[in-house]
Amino acid sequence: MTRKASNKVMTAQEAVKRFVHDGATVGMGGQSIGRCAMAVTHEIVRQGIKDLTLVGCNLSMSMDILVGAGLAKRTECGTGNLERFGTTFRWRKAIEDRTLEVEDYSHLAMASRFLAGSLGLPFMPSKSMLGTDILNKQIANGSDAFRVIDNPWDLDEPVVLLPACKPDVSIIHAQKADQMGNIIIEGFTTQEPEMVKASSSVIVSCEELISSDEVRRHPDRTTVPYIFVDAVVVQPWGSFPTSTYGHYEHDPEHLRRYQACARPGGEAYEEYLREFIYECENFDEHLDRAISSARREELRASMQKLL
Amino acid sequence: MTRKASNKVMTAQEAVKRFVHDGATVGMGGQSIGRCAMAVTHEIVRQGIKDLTLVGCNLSMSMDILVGAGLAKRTECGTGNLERFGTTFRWRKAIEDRTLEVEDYSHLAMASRFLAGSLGLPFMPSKSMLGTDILNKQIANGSDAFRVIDNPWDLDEPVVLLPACKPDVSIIHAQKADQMGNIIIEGFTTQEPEMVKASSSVIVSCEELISSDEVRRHPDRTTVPYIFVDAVVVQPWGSFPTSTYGHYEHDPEHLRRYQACARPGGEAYEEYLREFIYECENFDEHLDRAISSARREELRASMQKLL
Amino acid sequence: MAEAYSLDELMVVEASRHISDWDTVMVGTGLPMVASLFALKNHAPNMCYVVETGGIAPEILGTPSSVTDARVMYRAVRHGSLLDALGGVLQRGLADVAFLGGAQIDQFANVNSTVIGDYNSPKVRFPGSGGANDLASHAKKVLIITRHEKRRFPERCDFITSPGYIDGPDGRKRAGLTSPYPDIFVITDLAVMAIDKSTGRLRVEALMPEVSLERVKENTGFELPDGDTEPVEPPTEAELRLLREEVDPGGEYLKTPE
Amino acid sequence: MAEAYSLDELMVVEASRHISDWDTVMVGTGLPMVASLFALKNHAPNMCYVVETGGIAPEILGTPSSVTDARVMYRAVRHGSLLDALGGVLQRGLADVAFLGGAQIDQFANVNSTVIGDYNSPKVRFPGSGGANDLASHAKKVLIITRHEKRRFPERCDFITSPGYIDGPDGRKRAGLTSPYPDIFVITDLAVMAIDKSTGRLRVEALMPEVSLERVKENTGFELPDGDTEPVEPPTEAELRLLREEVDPGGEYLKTPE
Repeated sequence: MTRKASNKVMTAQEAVKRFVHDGATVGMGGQSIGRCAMAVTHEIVRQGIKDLTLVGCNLSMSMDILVGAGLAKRTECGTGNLERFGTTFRWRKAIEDRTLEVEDYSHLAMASRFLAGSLGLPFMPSKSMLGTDILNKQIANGSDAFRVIDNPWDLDEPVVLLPACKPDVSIIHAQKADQMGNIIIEGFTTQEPEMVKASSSVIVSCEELISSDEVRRHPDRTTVPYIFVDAVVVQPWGSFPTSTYGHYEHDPEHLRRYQACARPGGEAYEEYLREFIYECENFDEHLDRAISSARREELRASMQKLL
Repeated sequence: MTRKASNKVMTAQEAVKRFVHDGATVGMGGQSIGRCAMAVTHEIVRQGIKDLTLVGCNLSMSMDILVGAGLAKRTECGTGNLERFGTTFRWRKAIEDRTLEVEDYSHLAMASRFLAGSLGLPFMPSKSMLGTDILNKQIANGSDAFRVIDNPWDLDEPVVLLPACKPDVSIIHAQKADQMGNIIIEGFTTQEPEMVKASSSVIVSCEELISSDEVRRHPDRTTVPYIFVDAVVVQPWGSFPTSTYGHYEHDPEHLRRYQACARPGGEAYEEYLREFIYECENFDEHLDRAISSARREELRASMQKLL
Repeated sequence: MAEAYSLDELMVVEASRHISDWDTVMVGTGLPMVASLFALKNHAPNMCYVVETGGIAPEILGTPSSVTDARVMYRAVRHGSLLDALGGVLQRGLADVAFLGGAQIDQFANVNSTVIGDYNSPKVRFPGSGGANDLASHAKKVLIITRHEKRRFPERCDFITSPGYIDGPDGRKRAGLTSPYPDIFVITDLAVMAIDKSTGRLRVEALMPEVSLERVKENTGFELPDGDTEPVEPPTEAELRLLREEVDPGGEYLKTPE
Repeated sequence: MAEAYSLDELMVVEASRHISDWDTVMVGTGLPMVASLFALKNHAPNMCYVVETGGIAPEILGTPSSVTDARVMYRAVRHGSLLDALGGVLQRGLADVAFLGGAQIDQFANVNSTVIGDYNSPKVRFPGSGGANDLASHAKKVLIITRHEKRRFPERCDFITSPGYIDGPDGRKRAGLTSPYPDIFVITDLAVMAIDKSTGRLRVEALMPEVSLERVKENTGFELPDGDTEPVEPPTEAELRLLREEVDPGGEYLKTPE
């Protein structure tokens, strides 16, 4: 489907209702403690959209929440963790309990799968994962996702083929977008350029809505043009408690608070979901509960010092 | 080989002497009447470096000169022409006379081959060229460059595999570079980002040398970082008579003058090479012969109106 | 009384009518550039014009002479690379329309832009595919614009550079093309031809004013079936003014009537 | 008299010594980030630090807590994507050194960061490869940094996430890896181990001050051959000051001695 130059600004509620469906494969933006699409994730949780397959390179807090809320049936990714803030505990528990299907890749392998999808190709070659159990044990398990062929130009050289990954919908948080859906990501871009272009639908939340005139004045700075984008959600602090480069740092306090609930799970975790997601009408209400304006100023000031 | 953060500024003469050798596969920057690496091309002609294989998507005036000067043995590309200014006549003649080997591709196919090279992959899949003589006649000719396999995930779907293209050296002209070799290309980028990254050596000429400090202030704007670049040649008007976006328009007068000599070939063409290349010590001398300062101002002003 | 116009002018106007507002259109160089620019300025202000050099949705200034011309990059929402445009938009399946030219077009709408004569000992060598093969391979609808001369319409192309229906109704499907049954229109200064999907062959759909089917047949090297045809609407005065004053003001591409 | 230092601190300093000035180094998260930052500030000012998130040659500010931290992007010459860094630099063959951590490391220097127990019914699930598999697969030299505990050094990893020499001297070559015979060093708080290319197995090359080969063997789950070892140079006062004041001023990664 071709996406048009129409006005795509809408609420997270409307965007999720229109573009995220039960059973969808969801491309997850951000990485670790940076630029995760938290606002859109919360809305998926509130709407209880289920049986999701979550895909990405490093899946982090947004993935852990969807798993913890019981909405994910499968992940395909390179890692689940928050680096210094620990692993993704609900994900780990679900794998150990065997209630979640997983397919493991290296980060480059997942990025390569998105690249194939973004170019309309059925698969992408890779030289990663050779000789390892990522390849061998998953093939032995009957996974259909890995083929090893001989390089036709050098029959002594094995090459891995990986099937394209084409999410039904991707959710990402960016610094800037215009109402048509042109996206500007600043700083690191993770796998998002390829993942977004490989997706059937794309929801972008942004810190700042800019004019299309401004986009057209600097076409070299557009990360993804509007023809790949379906919904623009204007949501400052939309990646909180993870950072948005140029805007605010990650919030160690809230990250630790989440981890303190996610690690034990059970009641503590239910309480977190209730207080910070289910009882909030929208993400602004979450922010009001989760972070004071003084603290917001600190995180903004702290980021400014790093630029 | 890994390229370092050393000072890489040198003359075209030195750059060509160090990085372009007889028999080399040369990646050609620019397209049609835009941003061809004319200064470096002239230097290759002056140094008489021969038996070159010229590769790119659209090969244009710079390729035609190397063919016309008898320095090319082969081209691998998608097109040879200057659009409204006609075809590449020396190239056409050499093919008709069967004095030049050619391998034909679509533009996407060549870009895909460079992509493979830039990612360290032995080949890249493609869905172009299926059912056509680009594929069938070249396979029938015994070309080793095309394989058609079944998509392992859908045995009814043929997929073309194309071998990586990894030039020995690429020559491109950019708007900006710093002395380390960080490159900023503005406007269209052709196949250059992938081609440059796939190359063993890279010579970039630029309109403007900027400070590395300026590069580090806007890391989102760098097209290719220094680890892919070997030589930086500071040469304003280095793509003349083709355009450099943001700086000057193409010069129809000189393009027509070249074409008027290239079309008949013979003495007229030899005279062009003598007057505009062999007798010039460097590209500045060529510019002095080929374009007045008044005319330069016009082409600059004309570009400014289009921004 | 309508102003006089040339068939070249009407060819461009008629070709532009095959572009709808909001279409994403991948545009080749030459006349396709002119006709697409006309569509953008005339009836398709929301079309997404995509240039193979990577520009997405530029607003375009009059008479670009190349796909690298700053005029086709004017106020784009993104500048990019060949790979972005031909891979990331076109091969990715996002082009509603692709618009190209060609030296030879055969009965299956295959296009030759490579060679006249044998590939291995050419009589005349042409520039080659460029992006044309990619455009014809991947778009949902393909427009081809060319002047109507018998030598341009042989039964079989000397060399198939860009696929039409290859050799029959399922030719593309068999070859493995991702877009197996696209609409294909060939717009000339005499007629509009379209692929009949039941045969995979071109037939005449519409005729330029005062042009007969007989005349089209005489100027075509392959057989054209009889059948109903429609007349092509002449251009309006406003269309002619737009074409002459904004799209090709220097007459670089199109001659006006003498 | 040199200042007191912890073996953790020396481990990081020693690891950094395996990075030379002008090296292009692909750096994972955690201790590799700290040791590479130390190298950059201490003896390798011209190294090209590459982060998997795409930053090329950043100048780096003290104690980043993640590869997405703005501190690892500070004054980079380019920001980019995972594909740029892991595909365009690493798989492309441009990384002189790759620097990673790991939960289990076996005698062939294979690394497990996926699972303890059976893959299909895990005892403990770890985060998974991330970029580690890519780093270990493609670099010319691989550095692994980890604390020396017996459970971290089993004979065979429960799961090979990132390839060392796999199962012997030609294991990587047989598997088809592009970098078939890299140097691999494992730097711990007790010793420096390196791959013996004739066996494809780790052996002890150097010992931390006051650590005996016996003690290393006791803390290693696989057999280590006897042989000559060198002592690891203690850190200088200037090195310790740099480490404590600029690289990890908050002591987020490293404990100083009590």
